[in-house]
Amino acid sequence: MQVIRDDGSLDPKLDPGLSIDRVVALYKAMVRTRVIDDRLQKIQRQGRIAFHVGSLGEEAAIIGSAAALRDRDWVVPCYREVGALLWRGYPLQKYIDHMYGNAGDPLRGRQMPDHTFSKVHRYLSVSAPIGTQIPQAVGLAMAAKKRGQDECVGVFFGDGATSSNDFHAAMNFAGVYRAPVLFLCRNNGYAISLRTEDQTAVRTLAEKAAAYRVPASRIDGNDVLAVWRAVREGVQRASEGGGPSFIELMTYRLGGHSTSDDPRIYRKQEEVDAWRRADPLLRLRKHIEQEDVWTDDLDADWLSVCEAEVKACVQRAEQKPPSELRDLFTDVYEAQPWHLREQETQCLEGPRAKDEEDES
Amino acid sequence: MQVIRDDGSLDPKLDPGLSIDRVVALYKAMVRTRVIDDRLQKIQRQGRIAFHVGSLGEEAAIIGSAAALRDRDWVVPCYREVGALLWRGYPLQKYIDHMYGNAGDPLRGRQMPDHTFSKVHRYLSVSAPIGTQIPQAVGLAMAAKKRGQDECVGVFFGDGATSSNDFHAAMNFAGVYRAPVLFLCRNNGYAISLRTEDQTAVRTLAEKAAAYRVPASRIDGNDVLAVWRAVREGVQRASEGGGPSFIELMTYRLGGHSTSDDPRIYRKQEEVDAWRRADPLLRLRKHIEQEDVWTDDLDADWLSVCEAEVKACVQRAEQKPPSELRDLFTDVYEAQPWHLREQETQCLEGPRAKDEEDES
Amino acid sequence: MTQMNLVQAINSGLRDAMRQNEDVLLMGEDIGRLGGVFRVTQGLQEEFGPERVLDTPLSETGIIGTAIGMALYGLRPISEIQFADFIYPGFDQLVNEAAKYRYRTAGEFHVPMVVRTPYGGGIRGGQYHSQSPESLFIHTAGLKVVCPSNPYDAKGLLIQSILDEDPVVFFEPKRVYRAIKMEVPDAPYTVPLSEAQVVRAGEHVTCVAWGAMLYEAFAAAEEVAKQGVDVEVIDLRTLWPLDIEAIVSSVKKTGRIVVVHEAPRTCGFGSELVTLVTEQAFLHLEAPPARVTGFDTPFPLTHEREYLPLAHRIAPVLIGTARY
Amino acid sequence: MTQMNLVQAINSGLRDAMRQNEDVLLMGEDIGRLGGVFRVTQGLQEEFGPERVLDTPLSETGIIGTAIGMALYGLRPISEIQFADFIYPGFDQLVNEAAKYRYRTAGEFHVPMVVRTPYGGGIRGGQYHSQSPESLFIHTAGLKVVCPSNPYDAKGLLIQSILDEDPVVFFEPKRVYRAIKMEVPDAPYTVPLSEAQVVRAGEHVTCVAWGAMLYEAFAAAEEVAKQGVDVEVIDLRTLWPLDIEAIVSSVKKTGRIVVVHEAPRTCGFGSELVTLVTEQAFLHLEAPPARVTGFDTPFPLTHEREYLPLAHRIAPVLIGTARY
Ligand SMILES: Cc1ncc(C[n+]2csc(CCOP(=O)(O)OP(=O)(O)O)c2C)c(N)n1
Ligand SMILES: Cc1ncc(C[n+]2csc(CCOP(=O)(O)OP(=O)(O)O)c2C)c(N)n1
Ligand SMILES: [Mg+2]
Ligand SMILES: [Mg+2]
Repeated sequence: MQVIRDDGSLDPKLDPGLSIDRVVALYKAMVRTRVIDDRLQKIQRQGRIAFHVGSLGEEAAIIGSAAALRDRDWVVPCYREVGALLWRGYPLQKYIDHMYGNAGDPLRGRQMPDHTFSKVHRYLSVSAPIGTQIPQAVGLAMAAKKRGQDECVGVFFGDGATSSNDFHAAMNFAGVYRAPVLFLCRNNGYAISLRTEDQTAVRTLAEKAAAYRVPASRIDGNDVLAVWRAVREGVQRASEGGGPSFIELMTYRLGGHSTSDDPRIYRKQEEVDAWRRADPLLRLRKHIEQEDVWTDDLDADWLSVCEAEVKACVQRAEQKPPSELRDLFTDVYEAQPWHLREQETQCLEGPRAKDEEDES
Repeated sequence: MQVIRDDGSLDPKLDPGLSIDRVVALYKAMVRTRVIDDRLQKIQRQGRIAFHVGSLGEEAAIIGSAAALRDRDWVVPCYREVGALLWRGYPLQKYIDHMYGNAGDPLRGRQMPDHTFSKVHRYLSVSAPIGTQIPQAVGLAMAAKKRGQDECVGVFFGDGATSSNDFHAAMNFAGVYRAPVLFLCRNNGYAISLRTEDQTAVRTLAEKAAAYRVPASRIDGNDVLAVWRAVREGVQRASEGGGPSFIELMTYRLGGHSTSDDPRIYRKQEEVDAWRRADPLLRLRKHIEQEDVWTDDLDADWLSVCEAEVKACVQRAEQKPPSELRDLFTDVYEAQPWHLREQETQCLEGPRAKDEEDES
Repeated sequence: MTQMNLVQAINSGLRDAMRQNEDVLLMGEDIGRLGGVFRVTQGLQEEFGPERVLDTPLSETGIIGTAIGMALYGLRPISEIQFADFIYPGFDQLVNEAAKYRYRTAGEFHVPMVVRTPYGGGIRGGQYHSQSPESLFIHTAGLKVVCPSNPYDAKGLLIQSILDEDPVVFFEPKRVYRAIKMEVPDAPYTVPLSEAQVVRAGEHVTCVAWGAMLYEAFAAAEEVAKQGVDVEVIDLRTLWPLDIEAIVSSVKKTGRIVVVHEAPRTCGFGSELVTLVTEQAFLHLEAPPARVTGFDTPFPLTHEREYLPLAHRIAPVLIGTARY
Repeated sequence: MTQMNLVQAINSGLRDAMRQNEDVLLMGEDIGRLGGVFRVTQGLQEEFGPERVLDTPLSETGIIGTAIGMALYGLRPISEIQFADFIYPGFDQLVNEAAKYRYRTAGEFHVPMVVRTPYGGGIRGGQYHSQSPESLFIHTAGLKVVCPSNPYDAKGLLIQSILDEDPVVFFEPKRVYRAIKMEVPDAPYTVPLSEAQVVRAGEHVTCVAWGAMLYEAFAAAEEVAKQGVDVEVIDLRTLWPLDIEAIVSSVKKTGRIVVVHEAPRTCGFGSELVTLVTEQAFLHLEAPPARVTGFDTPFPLTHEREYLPLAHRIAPVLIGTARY
């Protein structure tokens, strides 16, 4: 399914009818996500943060989905979806503080960068083990249904995650209990180095949904309006009691798997170049330019607004002290038991480690 | 798919062309399995063995599959398939000794009854955790393929097992590596108390195979010739390099899940009665009677042969001493490490437990 | 008050919790129409309907994974794993997710759920219907581990576990399910977590046990009393976080400790208990701390009564430790 | 002989084993075209082809479950789990199946396989790229658990593990992967399992460690030597089955023991080691055995160098134990 045609016009039969302001807002969010990504990648290269996992090339799949979900719906992320969280209004400073694990980090330096969450934004926690969020999302949806709330859950995961235990359990439970959940499968062509065609013998991931009687669609994930339309349809179905939907968002990971990865080892530059031409930002920009609501000047302005914003956040983040040492010992349980109290005292009153440079 | 028609004749278009001797041999094996089952159930009720899990009503699915596999093919059982092992010539005495956990038990009293295996019969070990045998079977098939052997693997599991992690992993690996494996899914309507229609939202389990690009068929599992035909087709496909097949064998568990179960709690007698009329033994008997190779007298004779055989085995089993205490401490590793040597000595030289009747 | 066995007491605890709080729901294999393979949930689907007593597909990943989602939403799910031996397909969700959710979100989210599961030997269940994997969960920071030995505690600890804001693995000694009866209040009540109970006061040796082995420790204590050895028997009730006070103060009195558990010896909870006592009461120890445990083999069938640390194996160790 | 780091030594061991035996094959995520996320398998798919170096789908259940089938057939599969933190989806296959197959078939079948996995902290990996779950596998009868600390041992232990007829979980200290280099023979050789090594002889305290923490124990020993405390440092190399002799005889000499490990303290392998020593050398103990370990929290990020039992935390405990 494609809504934005190559010439930038919309297919009138498929146009979901978003106001042009809304479409521009989508574009701006996508650009902002990319600017943040670029910046984080750079500061990681400089050794200022430990790690970053980005969404280069997958912005339409992520922002389009986030926009099509309603405020009361839940987002359950994989790890590339910080764009969705920012779309929901999460403060950028908080995210950047988290990337530094500093005193402003809502995780208190307890997880690697890019492991965000926010209860007020109805956005569960990023977790590294692949697939684990998928049954959790189904449980969340079952809970909303039990409480009689008209809320649904959009859960993101990659092509690789379809091989996980959790995917299988989650899809089956969703089918059996008709949970109001949208399975948002970002098929970005790779699970680290493994191509989707080696991940499974089946030709499209959407076919997997039939094994659980979950209705499925497969759409151009670089076409933000196609994404919006498919996700909104899923929301509607769920909201009307029609249960789960599976949406395969065909996209491409333009960058490395993460800052730790070197994709040149396992894929050809030509392949990447071909996908660069299908960049979702270019696609959408063509459309809004054609609609006369966007210009080169506006674009340059917006870029510098975003860049300035990130830069300021980074500056502030770098001035904050690291998260506190005693944060190591809280939140294991609701109340701190004796053994953690003991360990906390030992640690706080004990000597401090030498600096890392003395090492490896 | 049905080969044996209701009137006992064969559908000429589907008749796999087995010699009538072979067909009679199938019937005799099915009867023998049932006689053994009946007997074990009785002696379990009398408290002489701890437990039994039978195949009442599923004999055609099991024996038909076993017969269609070639000698060099492997059988990977779930736990109801001892009929397949006996079909391969496993000594009945050994099986009955195992049921008693006595000194003749090849498992040395280490597992519950009905946990059989036999390397010479190319029959892996029964294991209680549901689904674990399925990826093992795929690995076995991958290994045979790697060695360039024309061997394939038939792996049994139930409808319930299709929800397991292991099923998902196994099907996916089989699809990706085109392993010569046959997934023999005994859909007997229940996973203990859960009906297949509550196990998954999909209408037929065969549909699940498409999610992995594994060719599937769904056949009448109470029609031994239909089973034979489908399984042999799968063997052929695997043997010719065509990879895995999934075969849904539609049958019904006429008895309880095991001797620990009381199925009256969760299903109606009428349902059971209806399936009794579809008993695979009756079906096949009608056919061989019609072919004039079987009579009431022959049937009665065979029954008493089987009964006498089981009875003799049971008698011998009950005379054997229990497995030896020091068997507790061997086979944990190839060689016994110090800590097990120590524990063995402690145990053997220590006091013995009181008899169970002093307890609970 | 009604005479109840362990099954009835747990059933009563579940029923009370479900009556008190709409958010409590049960999920597991065969727990609804069948009422559970041990009948622990009998009658609950009739009373609360299939929306609150879910007969799930055969997937421990699903049973635990979806329960986490429900708990995150604000419900109070109770998952049943049919046998502790079958908890491993759900292990990742339990140890990597439920256990760590509060920590990794700095308390913004948490997972108030209970995973109930029958554990242990003594019912002729062999390798896969007898395991006692408690130490795996005790090793996992973020989980609480509870194991009642009697009907009264079972109901009270269960209700308290359901009220608790952290994930609790609740081990039920299946060997005790129908073995003993006692007076249990019909109304809801709680027994606090992390409080051990001295079930027999004694001067010479401290013997720590839980679940089904409590009875064996007790029987052994009575037996060796005839020989003049006076054993203090402690029922842990909650395994983790531990009531360290109860143990250390007892050992300071007796100078000796014997720990009993069904799980294999190596890296079982016994080793932690021995180590804690050694660390915290070293100068009080008058004999080496001892363990009476399952052997380091898979759980057997025929000889399970020799494998288990029953009274006949405990008694000599109590005497040996007392007379060291 | 070539100067190799740990990654190169393991790579060399895999290569040698594969050259020697057609039946040896590797499977895991990203191990082929990419050569592994740590490059441990670099060049192996080129040399041995995709039939012997399998880039698998993302399923630890599949990676371990199919490997068991291959081992049952007679092959020698080596599974890589990308990080030990991700072993749990394959946990059931490992602890309920691989570990028990020999026992439950009375030796008729067995499972000669190796599961390689990088473990431990120190690379800024946070909760899910830093775990040390060894005690879970030590608790599981039927598994062997190996953990080399240096390139020479790594290659020799790996080749020995591949030759071993039992399932081996082979933990690789990822913090050491590229941190040190040493002379390693290019030709295949073995280092026997279950033999610990005294890496520093000493009279006052025995310090037991393995993997990455060995270096910390050693550094702490050198440090406290300046204060007159003479530490005997033992590198376990194989965690289970344990070289009990080496430890007990050292403790009989020193009368004191300190165990160091990265895993959380409670029910970590340290508690087993302390308990074994207490049981077997009680009368020789002149100080309470001590543990220096990770804390009982999920593995953190920012403060991982305070969480880990690095030299700064070990040294005071060595002194305290020596001067007790
Ligand atoms: C259970 C588990 N196994 C392995 C890993 C290591 N790993 C991290 S990301 C990844 C690939 C995920 O691919 P995909 O699901 O397609 O998501 P993408 O990164 O492409 O968005 C792997 C193997 C993991 N995190 N969890
Ligand atoms: C992992 C796991 N979970 C639960 C069980 C308990 N259990 C034993 S058999 C069974 C039902 C299996 O049903 P199915 O796969 O349909 O096989 P059938 O018994 O009908 O042949 C269950 C839930 C188990 N053995 N393993
Ligand atoms: Mg991907
Ligand atoms: Mg079934």
